[in-house]
Amino acid sequence: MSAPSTPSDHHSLNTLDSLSPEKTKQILEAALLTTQEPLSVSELRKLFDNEFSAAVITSLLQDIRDRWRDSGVELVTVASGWRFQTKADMQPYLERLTPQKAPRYSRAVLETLAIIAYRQPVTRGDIEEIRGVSVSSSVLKTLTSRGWIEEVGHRNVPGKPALLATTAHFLDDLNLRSLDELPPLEEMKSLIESSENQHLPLEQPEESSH
Amino acid sequence: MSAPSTPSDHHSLNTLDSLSPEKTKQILEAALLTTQEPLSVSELRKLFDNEFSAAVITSLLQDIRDRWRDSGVELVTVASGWRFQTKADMQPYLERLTPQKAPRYSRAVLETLAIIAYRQPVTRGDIEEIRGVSVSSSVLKTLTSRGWIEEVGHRNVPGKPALLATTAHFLDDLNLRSLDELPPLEEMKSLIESSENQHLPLEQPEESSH
Amino acid sequence: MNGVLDTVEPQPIAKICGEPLLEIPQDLYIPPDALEVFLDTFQGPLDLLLYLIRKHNLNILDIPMAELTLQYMTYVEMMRVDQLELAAEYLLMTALLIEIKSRMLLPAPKAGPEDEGRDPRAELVRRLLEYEQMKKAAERLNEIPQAERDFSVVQVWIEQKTDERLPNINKDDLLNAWSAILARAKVNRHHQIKRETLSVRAYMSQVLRELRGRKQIEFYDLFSPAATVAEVVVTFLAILELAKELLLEISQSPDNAMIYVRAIDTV
Repeated sequence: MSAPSTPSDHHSLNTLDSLSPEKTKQILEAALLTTQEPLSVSELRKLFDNEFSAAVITSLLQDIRDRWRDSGVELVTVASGWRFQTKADMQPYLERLTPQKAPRYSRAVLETLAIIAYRQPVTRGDIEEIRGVSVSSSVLKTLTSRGWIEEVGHRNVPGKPALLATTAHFLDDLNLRSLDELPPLEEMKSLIESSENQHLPLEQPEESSH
Repeated sequence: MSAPSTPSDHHSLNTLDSLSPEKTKQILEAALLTTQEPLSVSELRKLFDNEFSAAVITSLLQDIRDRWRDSGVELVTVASGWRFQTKADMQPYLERLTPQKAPRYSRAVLETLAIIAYRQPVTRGDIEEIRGVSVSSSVLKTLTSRGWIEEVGHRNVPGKPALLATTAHFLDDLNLRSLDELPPLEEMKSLIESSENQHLPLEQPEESSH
Repeated sequence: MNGVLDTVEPQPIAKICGEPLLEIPQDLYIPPDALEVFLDTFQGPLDLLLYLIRKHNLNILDIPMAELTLQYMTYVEMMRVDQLELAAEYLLMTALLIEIKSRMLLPAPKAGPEDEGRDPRAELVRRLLEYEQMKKAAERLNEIPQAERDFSVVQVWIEQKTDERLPNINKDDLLNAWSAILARAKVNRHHQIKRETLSVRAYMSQVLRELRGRKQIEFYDLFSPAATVAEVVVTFLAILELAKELLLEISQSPDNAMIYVRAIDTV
């Protein structure tokens, strides 16, 4: 938001004598505010003809992030780099400006996405095997047109089915820096044991193990 | 199946009483930062269900504008409303992020310029004679508006066609001190002569007579 | 969407004869009126089976196969009308359950060492667990803040400078342009000569027009003082051509002073 003058800067910016640290931050801020796609540090270095090291840029970005802390907008790092985005508490107000709501996905879409995200790369057949139902083309189209999944190759089996994987854009849209940041898969309660322990399956809760 | 509950669903919108001026400005700022199109005051009022008057919104916008004054981005009013935009001095840096292909002149422009440079002063008809095709007005306009050619007189023939020549600005832009520094046309002497000769159809006129 | 599985406040999954149906009946029987809701509630037969096992502690070993099969077959009949694919999937699941049941009832064959401990339910259980894990993962995924839905990405207008970038050229560009003209001129030379010849013919017409209605005209008067060298030459060529074609006659006074041009009246 506003650019209050910051206390003296610790960064050594001797490389570009003419650019004050404040001006450098202004340029970084302007670049990040104008681009919808996240910008990586190496892209941001181009702003200054690569005359600042990645460490200097990162340190300046952290300053900017701190400076924006009390605003409705925040500077975050996602898979493809740094970007400004609104904080969640702004969304209810902003929604009043745009009549059409953001997409909310059906269970079929979400389950398909989860399988692709956690099991990638997978074929459509793999997804059908796990869900036990056929995957409609519209489900895959929804995810492809959102830019969340893409074909990354073909499995070398008859029919050469396409292998699907999630994209960096998917991680960006979910504020994630890598797939490692996805929620860990839960261990499911065993089905065999619980059913083996039950003699009267439809009536007795688990506690009544003989 | 109903849409899943999402984080944003849990935010209850503050009633206006609890909206501090600071929060109100944050919301205005977030709205203006996320839309490239200018937002009119009446649109911005929708953010608060029209509960603030246009005067209040305008006054808050002026506060925001002042707060951004020292930044690389400014809040401006244009015909259709308010928008954030980069200041002109950011442009040289931002351009480095998206290096556009250097624009190039068409062959017609370059050839016309070459003829004017080497054969000046020439009429449009002369250029057409040498190039063998008509010269579009846009070609001459391109060169005139660039400040590279100008009319230096009129040939004393029917129609009084304008005589075109290159300017001092043309020499400056090509880092030349005088026209003598243009590449010599030794090997093109024959062409110049032949094109001159083509003005004067001395070559075997019999050939053409039936 | 997860309302059926984790309802805090139970919501009716259907209304049957005005009575809200809060839960899927434990006896597996689903009234025909609720079938559409039923089908929307579950993603497929795997999902339904998982629900029955988890929610009602249905023993996978003791699934009442005869009843289940009968009812699945009823659904299949009804679904055949417009959801043939889904009907097939339920049918497949029924077949799978019956197969498992029948293998459980048969005395276990003398198993080879690698078959030891193999349970006919194992594969189904593995699939159910994998599906359940992905189902949970999908729910967790949906809780992650999502661009557009839960936050907006900032994008500010870039004010373009008014002066557009102009092409730069250098001396060599001019030289190359000349080379191109040269190359083309050579190709086009024949064509250009023809053009010029036509212009000679145009001047021939012009000379004839000037002679029209006059007995004779002084040679020099055929040349405009404003004429370029080219025009002079073309006019001269036009006169010669006219003479050659016997359309006019050129004569000179005996003192070598004046040259006259006269149209030859063919009439």
